[in-house]
Amino acid sequence: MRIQSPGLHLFLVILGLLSTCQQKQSVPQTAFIQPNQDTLITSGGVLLAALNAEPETLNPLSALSEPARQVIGLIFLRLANINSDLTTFTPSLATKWDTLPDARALRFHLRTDVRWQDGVPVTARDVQFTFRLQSNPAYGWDGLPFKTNITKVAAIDDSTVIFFFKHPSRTMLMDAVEGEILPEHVLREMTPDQLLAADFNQQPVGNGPFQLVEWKPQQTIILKRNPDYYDYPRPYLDRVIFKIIPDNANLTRQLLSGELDLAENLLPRDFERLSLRWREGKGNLRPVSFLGRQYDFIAWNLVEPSSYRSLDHRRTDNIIDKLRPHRLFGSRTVRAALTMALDRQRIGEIVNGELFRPMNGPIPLILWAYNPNANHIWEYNPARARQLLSAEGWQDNDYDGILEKGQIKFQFEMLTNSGNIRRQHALTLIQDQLKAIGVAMRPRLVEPQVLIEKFIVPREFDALLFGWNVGLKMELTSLFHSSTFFHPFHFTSYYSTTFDILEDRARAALDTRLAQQQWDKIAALLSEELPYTWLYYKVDCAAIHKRFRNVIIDQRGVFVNVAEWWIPAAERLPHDRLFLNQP
Amino acid sequence: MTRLQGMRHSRFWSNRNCRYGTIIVGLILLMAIIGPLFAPYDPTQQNLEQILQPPSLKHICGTDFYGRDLLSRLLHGSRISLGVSLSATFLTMLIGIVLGLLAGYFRGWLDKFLMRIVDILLGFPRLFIILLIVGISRSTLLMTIVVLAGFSWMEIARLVRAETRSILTTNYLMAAQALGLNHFRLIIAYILPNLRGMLLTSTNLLIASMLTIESSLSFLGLGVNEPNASWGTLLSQGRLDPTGAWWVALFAGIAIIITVVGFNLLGDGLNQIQSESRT
Amino acid sequence: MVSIKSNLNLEPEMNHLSANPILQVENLTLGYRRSAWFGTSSRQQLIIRDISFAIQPNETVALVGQSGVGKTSIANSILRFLKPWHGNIYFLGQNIWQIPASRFRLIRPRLQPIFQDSATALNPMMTIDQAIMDGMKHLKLSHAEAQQRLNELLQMVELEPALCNHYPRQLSGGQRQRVVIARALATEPSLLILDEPLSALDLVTAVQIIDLLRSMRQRLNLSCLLITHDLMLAQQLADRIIVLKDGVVIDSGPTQQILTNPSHHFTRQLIHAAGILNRKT
Amino acid sequence: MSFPLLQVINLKVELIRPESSKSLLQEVNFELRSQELLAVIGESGGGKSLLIKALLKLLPPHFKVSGQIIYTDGNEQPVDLNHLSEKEINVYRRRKIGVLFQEPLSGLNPVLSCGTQLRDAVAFAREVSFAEAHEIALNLFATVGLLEPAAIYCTYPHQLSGGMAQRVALALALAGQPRLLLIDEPTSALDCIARREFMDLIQNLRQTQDLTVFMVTHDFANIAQIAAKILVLYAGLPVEYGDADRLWRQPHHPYTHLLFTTYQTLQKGETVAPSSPKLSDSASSSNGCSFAPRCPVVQDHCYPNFPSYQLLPDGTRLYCHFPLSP
Amino acid sequence: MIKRLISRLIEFIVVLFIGVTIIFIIIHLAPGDPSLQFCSPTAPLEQRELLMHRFGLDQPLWKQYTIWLKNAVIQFDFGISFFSGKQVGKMVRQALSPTLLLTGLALLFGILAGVFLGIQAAIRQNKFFDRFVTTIMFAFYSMPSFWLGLILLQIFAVQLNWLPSSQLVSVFHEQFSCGARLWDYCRHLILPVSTLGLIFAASFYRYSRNAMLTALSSEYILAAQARGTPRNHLIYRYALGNSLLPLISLVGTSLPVLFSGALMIEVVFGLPGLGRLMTDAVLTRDYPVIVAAALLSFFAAIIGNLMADIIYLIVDPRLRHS
Repeated sequence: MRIQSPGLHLFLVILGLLSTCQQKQSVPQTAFIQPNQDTLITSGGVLLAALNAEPETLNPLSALSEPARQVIGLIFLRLANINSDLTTFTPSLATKWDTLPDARALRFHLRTDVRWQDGVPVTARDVQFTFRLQSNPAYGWDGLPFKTNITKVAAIDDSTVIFFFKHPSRTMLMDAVEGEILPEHVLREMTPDQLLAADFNQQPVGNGPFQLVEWKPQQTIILKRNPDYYDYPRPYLDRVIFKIIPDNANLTRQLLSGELDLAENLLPRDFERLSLRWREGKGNLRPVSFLGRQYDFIAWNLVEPSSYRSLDHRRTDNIIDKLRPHRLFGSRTVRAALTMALDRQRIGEIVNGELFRPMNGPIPLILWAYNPNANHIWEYNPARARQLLSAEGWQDNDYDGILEKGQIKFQFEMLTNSGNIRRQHALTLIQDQLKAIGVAMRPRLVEPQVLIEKFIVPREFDALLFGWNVGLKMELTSLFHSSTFFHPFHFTSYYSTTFDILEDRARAALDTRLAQQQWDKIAALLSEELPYTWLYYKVDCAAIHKRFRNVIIDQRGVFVNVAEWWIPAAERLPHDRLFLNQP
Repeated sequence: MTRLQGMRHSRFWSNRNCRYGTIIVGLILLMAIIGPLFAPYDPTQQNLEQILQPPSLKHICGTDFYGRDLLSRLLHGSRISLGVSLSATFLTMLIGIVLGLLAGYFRGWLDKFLMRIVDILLGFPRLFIILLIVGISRSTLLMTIVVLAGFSWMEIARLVRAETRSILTTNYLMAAQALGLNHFRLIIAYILPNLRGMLLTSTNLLIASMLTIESSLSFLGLGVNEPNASWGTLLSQGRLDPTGAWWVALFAGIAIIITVVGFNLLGDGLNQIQSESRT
Repeated sequence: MVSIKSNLNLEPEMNHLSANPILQVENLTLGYRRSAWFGTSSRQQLIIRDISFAIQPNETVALVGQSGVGKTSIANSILRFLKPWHGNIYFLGQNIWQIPASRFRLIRPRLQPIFQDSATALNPMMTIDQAIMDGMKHLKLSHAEAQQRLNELLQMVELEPALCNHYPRQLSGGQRQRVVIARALATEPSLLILDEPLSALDLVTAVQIIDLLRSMRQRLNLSCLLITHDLMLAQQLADRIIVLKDGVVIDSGPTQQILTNPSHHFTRQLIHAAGILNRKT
Repeated sequence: MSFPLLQVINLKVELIRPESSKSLLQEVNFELRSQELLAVIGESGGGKSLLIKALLKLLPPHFKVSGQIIYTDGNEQPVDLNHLSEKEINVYRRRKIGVLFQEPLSGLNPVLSCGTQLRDAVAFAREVSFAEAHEIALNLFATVGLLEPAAIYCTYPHQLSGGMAQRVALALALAGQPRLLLIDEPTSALDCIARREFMDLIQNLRQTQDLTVFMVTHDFANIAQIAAKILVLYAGLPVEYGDADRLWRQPHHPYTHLLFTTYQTLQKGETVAPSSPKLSDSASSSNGCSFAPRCPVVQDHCYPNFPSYQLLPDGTRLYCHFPLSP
Repeated sequence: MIKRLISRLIEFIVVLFIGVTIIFIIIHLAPGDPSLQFCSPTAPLEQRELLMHRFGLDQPLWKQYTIWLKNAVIQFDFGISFFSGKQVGKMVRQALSPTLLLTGLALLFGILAGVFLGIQAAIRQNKFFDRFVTTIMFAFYSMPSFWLGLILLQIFAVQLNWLPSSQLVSVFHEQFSCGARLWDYCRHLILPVSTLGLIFAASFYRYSRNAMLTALSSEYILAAQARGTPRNHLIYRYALGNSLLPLISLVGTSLPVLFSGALMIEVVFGLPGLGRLMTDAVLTRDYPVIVAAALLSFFAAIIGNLMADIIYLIVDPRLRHS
């Protein structure tokens, strides 16, 4: 389970989707918790799980892709784990923590009975060493922004460690706890170059519930129970076996032919088929859906690409008067008209089945600051859209089916990354719906790498169908704040002083009620100005074999409490018994 | 037509392979030319109520993800697929013959140089180049044709070179040289006509392989982009959900196979006639 | 390379040369390299050692010897297909192996070969009239003149004009050989090289071709180099005979003199083998 | 003493085409006594090699061979080869009749050395072990006049000269110690000296191996002394068949006369007067005498109707309306 | 003869050198910046410069090339992968074995089936067997390989559930007994090998049938028949020897296909291999892996041709004593 870095990881979205046609889905319920009916818990059994891509490394410091993080989560421990409400934490390596008098430091008391795989006890020096690597940019840890607010980490004695902060903030605990703890005795003298090519990446020494047994590239990763795990009876499962299946059709086939116990990111049609079979009582895979961590949107480039090109990035004062608004999407009414021309509910249903929630504002649904009625909702009304456009001077004088104003024709290119089938479907549907109101949109698929380097960073595009992977920290600075104008994520070139003031106030407010008011104002402002047209918020889905008990799956991920999962002896499958009495 | 007179029409028709081959190829070309006029629906018109319907009376070949009728997409697609394959084959034959003749006729360094280029290109991993091109440029039809031709002219060049070298050793070529004819005349009047048999057969086989490769290219993302489709794109769309919508890929696959079998039959038939007429 | 000076009565024949012979071959040496299996040094095989002879205008010389002795290689080196190791060949006063290929190409029409296997001497994909027309290409005639000359040639080699648009494979052996001759004559050659012209034909057709060649020689005052192993054919056509054995000229002289009193036992053996009834016996 | 080894009684070969069937060889009757040599001469394409293949039933299925081919081997009783099954005739092909085709080089397997081919043929034909067959092969090479048999043993067909290839093919034909040897134009590819040597070889083989020879040839040099009988084929019809020396001195059929007189004048070295009517090669298709258009003594009667069969007192068989009287 | 071999070797090295140089230049010119792979765009600028420097991407192109060449040619060290930090040489070797296993078996199956059926069809020319098998082989020759794979998967893996639908070995491979392990390998390989094998078989069928037909109609077979050799002796001892010769050059030229042809099958059947490694490398612009894989496929193509020539020389006596 992984708290996202403060910046919403753009490339994560792409990387996760890099392998052919792989998508996240979600369904109306918030979370799935399967109650623990039977009292007598028996250990033993094997979990067969699917990964959509091969993890590039199992070293927490250099891991980037989602699969890598999921496996690392089972091998390494953190100081504390976040709860499903995404604000409070439960103790893990640290038993308890308290803030020191001047409220700019946190003291953690560690467990003394936790050992690394090779028997060496886990001490505060490991936590101090881990911070030293995490905060050093040379090691290239992608969670670095979490640690910018931390000045020093001191290990008082073997079981207490203190984090010192520059200035107090709401997220001190979240910043301190972020990131798995690394074994100091293994990685002590490693320089960044050595670490990159170290064997540790392929044979990690961890302290978590499971440890690596075997990793066959492009095939399987096999973890076995950590014999001297501090929380003795757990983990109940003997083995967790990850099968690497990049091809979605392949994944579906294996699910249907019973070769998998757990899989996530299913296509809507497959998920519906599984749910149908489950409702009829035939299948033994229980479908699970929960609000995910992704949403899709159309980003309108508010600035004419040629004018942005000529801008000098160093002098950031009075940028507004140098930039010419986009010939099409410069005006707010045009953007509103285009939003009203799209039947977003229908697109959502076709592309995602029911695995989506409508989204009308910038605040992600799973974060505390989300207030549905704060957003201004533009309902689907093509006639109204056509009126707005003609009011803006866009008529179809030469009856060629495309509006024009003066000699500018209302035609543009909408880009998305190739290899993502559902976005390609959405693009085709949008093209069709825009054609109805006389807007000619040409869809274009571009390879992810090229999309970022050639179109997004230099902002050489008109419109972009894209998606964000939501971080658990509530902030929109890197998307719309003027301070991050030249930041790669700020590609709509949105600039508004009111937004700047509101967000500064919201982030500074320690009292949640006050912060909520500011976020509501922001939501109203952005859903009015529409730098984005938000399409839908995805509901993730997964399927878990019915024989597993005490399973918790929610937006934090699928492998949240794998240590707790167990299989009643009666329901064991043949391959569950293979490892019963082995160490 | 006097030149073809040597291959009397009856012998062409009596050869079973030729007969079936011409019938199939004729039907396919007919379908490509007039098919789109008979398409029951507009191939790009989406119809969101009819998504992924299995083959039924209304939609003989069923519908795809956007509810578009697959039969009409197949008919329109045939024009694109055949167009791409035929023009790619033409380009390949052009390059292959010219370079093969040059290498075969003017021996010495030119021959060595061209053959080394062939070796290099043969060794090139095709997939790698395709993926890069998909990455770099907008994948237009022209780009697909160029890529297709770029990868298959080497075999033809080698065939033509080998055949030219064997013709150089024949008596009639030496006699022609003794007549003092210039190189151009020798190549055009003496070498090229004698390659005709081999070229006819390899053209047919080439068209067949072009169709197959075109479908793999679309599978990798290079090819026709929305909203129109070629057989290749239909195949790759079908591939995404094989367990569910089996009909999307099935009919496109069958269409490709029938066309390719047709051209192969024609190729083999011509080959038989060619070898019979030589004895 | 050891040059075996032939000890036979060669000298008298050389000195009565007229001013400019059509073809002059001076101590020509030919051979080929056989690359043995896996690189033991490739053996060099000499087949023609230091041969000299000349052909006067309007004279037919027969080169006689067993098959495999290298007669065809001599023809090929004259036609500039096979590079000789030593010696030079003068045709119409020019050393054909010294002048550049482009210039030699211009005088090639004056030197026409007629091969043994008529089946492969004609382009299978070209009709008869086009094949013969190719012979006249260098004369740059207008279409009418060319057509008229074509009919003349066909009539001369006794071929029905109706055969014009046939393909070579539709003709018999004899007819094909006539077309080859017609094509050769189309170029107004001054030297014809006939390499075993009749051995593929049966007797009756062969006799007709002999008669055709003989009349052609007088009418167009051609000089010919006849290459054959059959002295009977040489007797019919040749003015002079040169006998080859093991790459060396062992006997040469006017036809009657060679046939009546051969000076070398191999020649006698050749005469006997050819079945020529020696008038003396 | 000689006995009739091979008797062919009105052999007819037709080419069966879906639309029409064309007869290529008809009315062939001859008799070959043991240790004799029958020479078959005539135009190329007259059906000579077809006859050889017909004798051994080697023609592909779309040819129909009718008539009787009686083969009597000394003591056994006569057998009609034409009506034997493939298996039975194989026995005759293996042990009784050897055949030597026109293109000697193409009759040898290019990828096997000459020796191995011969050894296999001998081992198979005579059912002996490979070692024994090796010995037999070596002296077979010697009997066919090859100078160093051991060297020839491991050479490959493409390394042989025309003459040597001819002899290796002959050795292969003799692998099964045949009594009858069929030879198809052995000398057309050879030069005259090699041709003479080959003819001498055949002669002494007839004595030493007690061999009967059926030879198709173009070479008329001393044909009268070598052959016992001569069969002249023209366009599939045996126009003349009789004793060799009587035919050589005064041929009755105009075509035979034309052939022999032309050759005799060539031998004397005189120039041959071209035959008067312009010789056109296109054979006539009607069922009249096919030699008519080229026949110097042709009369109107010859064109329409089929030449009549005549048996002359001296035993010569003839197909001609107006044979030349001596 | 030796001279010819040496000149071929020199050519081989030159071609290899030029080919790899071209690839090295092309991938560097292609858009898409590898550094994006191993650090997020939001990372501070100097972090990205640091990583660029570590991978030597900040040096001019020709310098990078010389360094790579020095490592690759001298110590056979192909550097480390940008994406996962593993040794590229090890990665390619690991990916190579499943690919070779798959394509090797498929080629073997293809040759055996293709040649056997080709000969039987040639012997029974124009009978029912010949026409039936020829039409089927036509269909396989013209079928896109992934399409055939999908159909077989659909029938055998999903509907009938006889065979596993992906991966090279089942996850419990280590727990099986030795025999069961072998059986596990077979079960996983049956479908992919038969798919690729059928495609190979189709092309070998065509060649061997034609070669056999020409051999059977040649003169020396008639001469052997005239010597009374029985029919199957003729076919298998005489005609077969000659008709197998042209197949050797065909096998030689199909070596490069061993690498590229398997990609589709690897993706459809979820098998690990060079094809998939190559695709991922190109998508993530992992330059060292791309160059190493390309070098390998070059090597195979040229070795294939060279071997075909050499075997042809050894087997065909006509060339040996030219």
